[in-house]
Amino acid sequence: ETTLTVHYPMPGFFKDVMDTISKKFMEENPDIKIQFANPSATYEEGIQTIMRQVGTPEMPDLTFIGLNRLRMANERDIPVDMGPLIAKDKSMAEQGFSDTILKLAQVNGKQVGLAFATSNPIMYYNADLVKAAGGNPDNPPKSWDEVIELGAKIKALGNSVDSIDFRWQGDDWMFSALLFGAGGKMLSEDESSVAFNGLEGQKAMTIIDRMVKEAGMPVFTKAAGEQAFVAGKVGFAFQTTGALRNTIKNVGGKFDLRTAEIPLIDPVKGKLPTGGNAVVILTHDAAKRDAAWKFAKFAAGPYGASVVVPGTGYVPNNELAAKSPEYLGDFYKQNPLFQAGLKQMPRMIPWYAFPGANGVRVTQTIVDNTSRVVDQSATPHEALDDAADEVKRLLPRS
Amino acid sequence: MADIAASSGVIGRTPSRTAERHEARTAWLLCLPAIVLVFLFILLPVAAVIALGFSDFELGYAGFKFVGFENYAELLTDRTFQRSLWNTMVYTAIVTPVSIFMALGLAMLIETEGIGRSFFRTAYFLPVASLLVAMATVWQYLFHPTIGPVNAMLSQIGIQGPNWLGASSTVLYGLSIIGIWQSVGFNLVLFLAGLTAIPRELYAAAEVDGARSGWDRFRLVTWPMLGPTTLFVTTISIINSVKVFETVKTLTEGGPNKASEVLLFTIYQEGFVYLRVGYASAMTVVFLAILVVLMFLQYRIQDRQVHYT
Amino acid sequence: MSANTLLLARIVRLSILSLGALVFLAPYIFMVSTAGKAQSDIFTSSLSLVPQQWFHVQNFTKALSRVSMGNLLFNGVIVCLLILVIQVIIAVPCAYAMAKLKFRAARAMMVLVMLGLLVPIHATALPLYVAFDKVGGLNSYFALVAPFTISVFGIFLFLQFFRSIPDDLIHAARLDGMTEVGIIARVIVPNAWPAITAFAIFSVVAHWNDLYWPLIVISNQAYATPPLGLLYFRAAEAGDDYGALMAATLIITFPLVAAFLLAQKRFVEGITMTGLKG
Amino acid sequence: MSALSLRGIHKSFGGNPILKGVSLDAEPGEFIALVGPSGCGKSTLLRILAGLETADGGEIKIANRDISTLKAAERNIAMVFQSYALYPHLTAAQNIAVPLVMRRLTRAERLPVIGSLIPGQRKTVADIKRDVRSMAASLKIDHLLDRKPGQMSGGQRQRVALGRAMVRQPAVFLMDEPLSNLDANLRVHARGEIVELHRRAGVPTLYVTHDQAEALSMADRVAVMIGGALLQLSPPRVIYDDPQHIEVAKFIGQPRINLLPSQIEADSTVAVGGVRSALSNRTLSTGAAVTLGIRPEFVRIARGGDGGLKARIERVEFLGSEIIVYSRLDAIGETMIAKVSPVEGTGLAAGMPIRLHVAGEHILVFGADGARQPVMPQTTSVARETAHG
Amino acid sequence: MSALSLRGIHKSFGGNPILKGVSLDAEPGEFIALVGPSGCGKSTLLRILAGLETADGGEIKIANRDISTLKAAERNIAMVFQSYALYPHLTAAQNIAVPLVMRRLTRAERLPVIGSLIPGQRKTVADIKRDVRSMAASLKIDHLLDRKPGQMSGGQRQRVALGRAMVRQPAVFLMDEPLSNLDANLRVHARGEIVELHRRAGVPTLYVTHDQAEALSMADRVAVMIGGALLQLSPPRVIYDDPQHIEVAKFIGQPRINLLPSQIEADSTVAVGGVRSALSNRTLSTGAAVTLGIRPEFVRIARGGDGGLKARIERVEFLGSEIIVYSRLDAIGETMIAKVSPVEGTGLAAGMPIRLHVAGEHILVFGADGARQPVMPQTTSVARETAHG
Ligand SMILES: Nc1ncnc2c1ncn2[C@@H]1O[C@H](COP(=O)(O)OP(=O)(O)OP(=O)(O)O)[C@@H](O)[C@H]1O
Ligand SMILES: Nc1ncnc2c1ncn2[C@@H]1O[C@H](COP(=O)(O)OP(=O)(O)OP(=O)(O)O)[C@@H](O)[C@H]1O
Ligand SMILES: O=P(O)(O)OC[C@H](O)CO
Ligand SMILES: [Mg+2]
Ligand SMILES: [Mg+2]
Repeated sequence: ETTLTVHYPMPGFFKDVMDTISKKFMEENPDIKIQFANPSATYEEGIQTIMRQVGTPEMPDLTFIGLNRLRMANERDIPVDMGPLIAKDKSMAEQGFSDTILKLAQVNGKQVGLAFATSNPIMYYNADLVKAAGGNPDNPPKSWDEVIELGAKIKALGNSVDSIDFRWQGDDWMFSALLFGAGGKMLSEDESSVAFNGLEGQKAMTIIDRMVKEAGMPVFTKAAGEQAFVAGKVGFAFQTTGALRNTIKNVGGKFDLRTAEIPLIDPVKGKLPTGGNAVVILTHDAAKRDAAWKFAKFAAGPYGASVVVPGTGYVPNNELAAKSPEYLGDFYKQNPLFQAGLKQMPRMIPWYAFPGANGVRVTQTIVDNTSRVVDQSATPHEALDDAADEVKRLLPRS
Repeated sequence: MADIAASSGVIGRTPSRTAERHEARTAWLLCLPAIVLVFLFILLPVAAVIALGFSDFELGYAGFKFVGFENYAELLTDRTFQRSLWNTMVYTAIVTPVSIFMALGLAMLIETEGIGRSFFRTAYFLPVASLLVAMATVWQYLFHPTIGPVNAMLSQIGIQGPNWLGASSTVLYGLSIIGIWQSVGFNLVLFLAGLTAIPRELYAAAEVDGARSGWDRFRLVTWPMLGPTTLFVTTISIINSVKVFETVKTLTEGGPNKASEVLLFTIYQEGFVYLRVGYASAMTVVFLAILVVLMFLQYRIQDRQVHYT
Repeated sequence: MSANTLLLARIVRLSILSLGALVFLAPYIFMVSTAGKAQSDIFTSSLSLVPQQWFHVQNFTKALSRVSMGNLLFNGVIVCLLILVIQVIIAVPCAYAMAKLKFRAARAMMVLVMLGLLVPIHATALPLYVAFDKVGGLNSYFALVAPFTISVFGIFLFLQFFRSIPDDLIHAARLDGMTEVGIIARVIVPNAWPAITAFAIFSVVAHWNDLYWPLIVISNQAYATPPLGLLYFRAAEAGDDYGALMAATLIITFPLVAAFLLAQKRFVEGITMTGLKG
Repeated sequence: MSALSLRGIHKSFGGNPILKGVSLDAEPGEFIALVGPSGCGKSTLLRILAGLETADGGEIKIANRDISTLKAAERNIAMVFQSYALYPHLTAAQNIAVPLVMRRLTRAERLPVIGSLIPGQRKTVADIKRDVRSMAASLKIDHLLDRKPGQMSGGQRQRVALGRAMVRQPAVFLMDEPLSNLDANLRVHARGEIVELHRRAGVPTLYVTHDQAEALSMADRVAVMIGGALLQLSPPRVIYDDPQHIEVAKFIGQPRINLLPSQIEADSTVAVGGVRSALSNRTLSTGAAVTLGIRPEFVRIARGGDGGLKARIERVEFLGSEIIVYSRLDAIGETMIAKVSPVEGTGLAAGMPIRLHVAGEHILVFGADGARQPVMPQTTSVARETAHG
Repeated sequence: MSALSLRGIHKSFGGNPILKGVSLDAEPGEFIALVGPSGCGKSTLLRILAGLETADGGEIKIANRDISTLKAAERNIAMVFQSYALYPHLTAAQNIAVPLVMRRLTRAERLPVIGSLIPGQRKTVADIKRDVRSMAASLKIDHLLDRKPGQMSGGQRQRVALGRAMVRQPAVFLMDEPLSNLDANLRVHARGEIVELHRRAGVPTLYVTHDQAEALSMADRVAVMIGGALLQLSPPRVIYDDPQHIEVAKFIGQPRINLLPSQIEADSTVAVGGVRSALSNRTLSTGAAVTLGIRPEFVRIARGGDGGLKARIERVEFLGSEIIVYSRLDAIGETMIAKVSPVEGTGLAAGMPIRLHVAGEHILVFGADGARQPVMPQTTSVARETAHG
């Protein structure tokens, strides 16, 4: 019998999910026992914990790492390469692991994990406010122009109602949603120069600037934005679909909550970043590794997805799960709010992670400069150029 | 009469030496466990931090190499670090005096007032016992620019409430208010305990001497007799304010645009988020050095004035 | 006339105190109210403290069932008690020696104490973690307790209080045949109760609520302390499960409040130094 | 009109009655010494008067004004505390200056820096300094003015406490054993200063002391308080010569009065050592038990001869200018104390048989209830008897 | 062999010399009273002896063993502190019991609960309780045993402090004004108890007091300390009758000795009020200034007649058993104090002209350096002179 220690972040989100999955897994694999290490509050703290524990007996056998941190983990040689395991496993595609999906958790072609919970950015809106402002809730805005125009009308309703909450804080994910949506890129193909201050980037940042200027978007902290939206005081919220379940709970019956696809600056070439996390194998012990691989596949597989999606709002990371009525087919019919994320799945590309030791700091630089646009202390142009200058410094010189 | 000698003294072996040695030895023995533990849990780790400050150690990598003063050189030009030094100073300059004087005032009010002492003590102490993880959420809500009770209250009296934690111009004040809220109870308990050490008889003397108002008695007896407590509270308050971290981490993450970057948060961010432990260690060393100098000045100046025996 | 001014002074005093108490308790009031609300009832545009539906049972049930609260509280009690007892045993004699005995190292000790006060655990956590790992001490009560057995804060606090204990009292004790340890146990400690109680309160509160260090050294849930339990109600996206989080927080905070209520009499019930003249 | 008047002051501590209805009137400028056994409530009475303790019942008036409801600071009373109660953080000079600073400077003038900018403040401060210095000089502590209490000897602290009270002009002076830690010379000196100050100030003074010489020599009247009640309040000579209660007689006089049990004989007379006195009122019946009090200075020692009481010396105590002889009466075994001059006392030693003669006109008679029974003057007759009382 | 021996004890506080080489030897079981003006260093000396303060120089031996290096707790000395130093958190009974508990119970037996399980512990504890109770009874504080110091009067606290010292059997007793806050009767009583205890214990005792009656009546020898030096250490009678230094003469005796300036006349004699004495050694030359000391009890008052010194009464002080008459000499304006019995004093009043007669054989002569000049016995002659000295 093998015992696997599993570590995961955000227990408020994932505890029930993990409990269900591991119970089912142990039923199917009586020779493997799953035990959980103390979870971490956030992805950030999760990866810190793992990095501290590398090489100590405390290190768990499996963990779940935010998709944008896979690159960093890999640079430190923390995850076990799944390539050979996949190679041995003939039926990956049958189990629902398409190439697109496998790619989400690859770093420079190396399979460092399996995407477990995946998300994309969607538009949440308060149908009541939209209606009050003269919009049609059944025909939500398709373009940013429409969003900003309607937002301005909502703002004009007064009564301390705000137009838009665009979740730019925390990391560069939502900025990349605009950037990728315009068909832009963070860095050049060879990762040697900065590309986000190009034309697409300018367009992206200008959208944020217009949200503030034209629609009066306030400077919200992340939590403040969430709270205002669920209180019914914000017209549009743009953020991850992963927050859907909680948002539904927080809104209750206070207003008519709707979701829709996020507008794209370039509706044709536009892509969207993938949020979420991947299950990563840490144990180098051969016997354990096989068990760990079994668990990883199980968790990231159709059963896992069928547990994760309804409980959270993440989109299925597994094509089988998405399509098969055995898993989620019916669920989407009954829960239209969840469809926005599902519809955007084809546009999902990996969440871009910057190379080198300063990868994380680069993200913070982008956030800091975005905040200058939001509080109007810099023009989009200045902000992007400053960010670009600084990021150039932070990238590895090759 | 023979046993009278107004002699100018047989100054032989000085007995005082031996006695002093005795006393010193006892003192050492009593301090020993503390010294050992300080060594183990404070000095050694600090030494390790100092050593790391000269290295390029990064979390997750096994090896590292020593880079001399490179980290320190980088610090000189690090704008974030400078910003966070300044912010920490502002925060400390607000939180320390306000929380000390508020606590002192409350302690005196509570002790003069007969009714509800336990209740008031507990009410003001509760913030100290709060779990910040949960309280952060609460403050977030209380300070919410649109649906928050604080601004709702302000608008009742016709004031347009600020965007407390969201705007870079107010975020430090918002955090300061929370900081004061957290530390008043702490200081209050210390002051309450300090008040008990004042002999009642001195108040009697003050009354008889014509100290009519509470203020006179305060100036004449309470304030000077609380000297040691005040010294202690000041020292601890400064240190605690400079070490502000949790509220920043949970409420603002240093934002917006570094408007609430404070030293410990910056160090944490460098060490654990950007994973540059070596650089963070150098920051820590500078942080400690500044504090050590500051505290010694403050302590030496105040200590002279508060001990009477 | 004086009866009237007295009454007026009293009213002013009580109003200030009550108003202040209200402000200081406001977060708790909100917390208690939230613990009784359904999730959708929490963030609304109205500022109602009274829940629309009474959700206490659900929230508290969740708080108690989602984590093994009993185990968490038990660990909390063990850890806090161990820390407190050892801290007092170590700090009191040291502070006594520094306050009342003449020895040349006293000044150096003062430097150590101040330094200790300044060093944040955040800074030394990493070396300490490595050391605990090296001795195989992670995931144990030992790891939770050991770094806090030395409280420089305690030494510093006691030092201030002991200094105000009259020397003659200690002299009398010496002549009565007490050893220095005897003096500490029989004269210093009983006369420093307010300080010791105050310290006990701070120590217990700090370690009961500490999240930082347990998070680092504890990965085995058997040793988890109360704040680690709160993690289970936190979700980074779209907010936490506020009702249950507040309910759990209340459950965890309650023992502290009870302890404070019991202890607060002690640190104000001063022992006036009336055994002396002059 | 009385300058200070206490009426029926009651006070208990935790159910124990300490003061049981104390009433006392002081004339303007009167100096009253309050004496009584340790723990009888003297300090408590002073503290109540000063407003530091509240009485359970009774009335306090100063210059006919009821001050019971006034706070201590408003009563304008100066007090020397038995425990000194010096401010440990202030120097001797500052300690003494406090009451002046509190009264002569306005609140604004007392402010640290700003105060000195107010016109006139400097002058007042200089005056205060001068007054403090002269007060200190008269108590011989002028060389200590810069020391803090922790650096002074017991007697020095006591003088600072005294100075702090004496430096100002109150409505009433209260002094609680203000000289107990001073040596005899200093005490005599300080006594003189206090009397002088009192004369100048002309305010009523209540002075607690254990030193009878102090009480008798300084006071206009002496109040004897025993067990929480004032037993007698009379001029010193009356208290000593004419105590109204056996407790007063026992308490006042050093060495203490000799007390001999006796009985009323026929014709309402009492006899001791061959001396017979007749009571002036006949309230006590023949055979009633009484106690006879004879002060030691009225006991004469004869080394032989007839008459008097036969006794044997137990102990001879040398007190410098006088000698105290303790002897045991052969007949009833009681101890008799005699006070004699060194000359008379020369050669007396323990074990010696002697005869004690009492001066009949100085015998005090107390009934069984302790009340004094007047004796008819000139009725004492000396009968030749064999030597037993 | 001396039971207690101090050699050349020196001590300064911040540069001020307080003790300037004090040496003193006590016999086993000797009771030495230490007297001196306030602030002269008495308490400091006791504290050094107890090991609470370290001397700057000098040697301390108990029973010929050098204890300078011993810690206070090891010296086995019992001390009554001038400031009482009672444990504020303990009741009177517990305060008194402390030294017994510390010495009679083992460390294990002292443990809170476990202690009482050790065989024999109960018995010892009961013994301690009994001893405490009987100690308290002898100091008349048995009704206060359950009170804490804060609930006691000054005198009661002082007795607890005394009880705590007296309850045990130390190598040396040190008492620093242990009776200063007690009333006269209690003081006499306590004095008796101390003397009794001292006799039983038989250990040397150093007793600081400001009460000369105490010093003279209790002590085997009296040590007079002035300005940090021991001026004289002699039996009470010698100290009083035969002071070796003018300071000693001035310090001892209440009311204080009369001092008259004078000069050596031819034949090495001095004269005052018609009385002439011859010095027994001729070290002082004719014309040298001397001071003559006459104790007040040796001054007799005549209301008229010839001889003696003409004077006018300034003040008459009533002290109960005696009367003190202050008068000013017509010739030189000095004040003379006379102590007379109440009988002799009747009718004397301020302003009255009188003549003062001194008993020639009791005149003390001091040289300009303060040292006593012996007078030849039986040489005093009374010459009829006009009334001036
Ligand atoms: N800590 C100190 N610092 C400076 N001077 C001191 C200190 N303690 C005592 N003195 C001085 O030393 C002298 C002797 O003090 P000590 O207490 O021995 O006097 P004492 O003879 O006991 O007087 P008293 O009869 O008034 O109690 C005094 O003049 C006092 O002011
Ligand atoms: N706080 C208190 N609680 C209980 N009893 C008290 C308290 N204060 C004083 N007493 C008692 O009241 C009585 C009177 O005390 P007080 O101090 O007035 O005596 P005193 O006459 O001044 O005695 P002394 O001459 O010894 O100073 C004493 O028996 C004392 O024990
Ligand atoms: O929470 P996720 O995994 O959907 O990731 C989305 C980003 O973190 C939003 O900033
Ligand atoms: Mg008293
Ligand atoms: Mg003294």
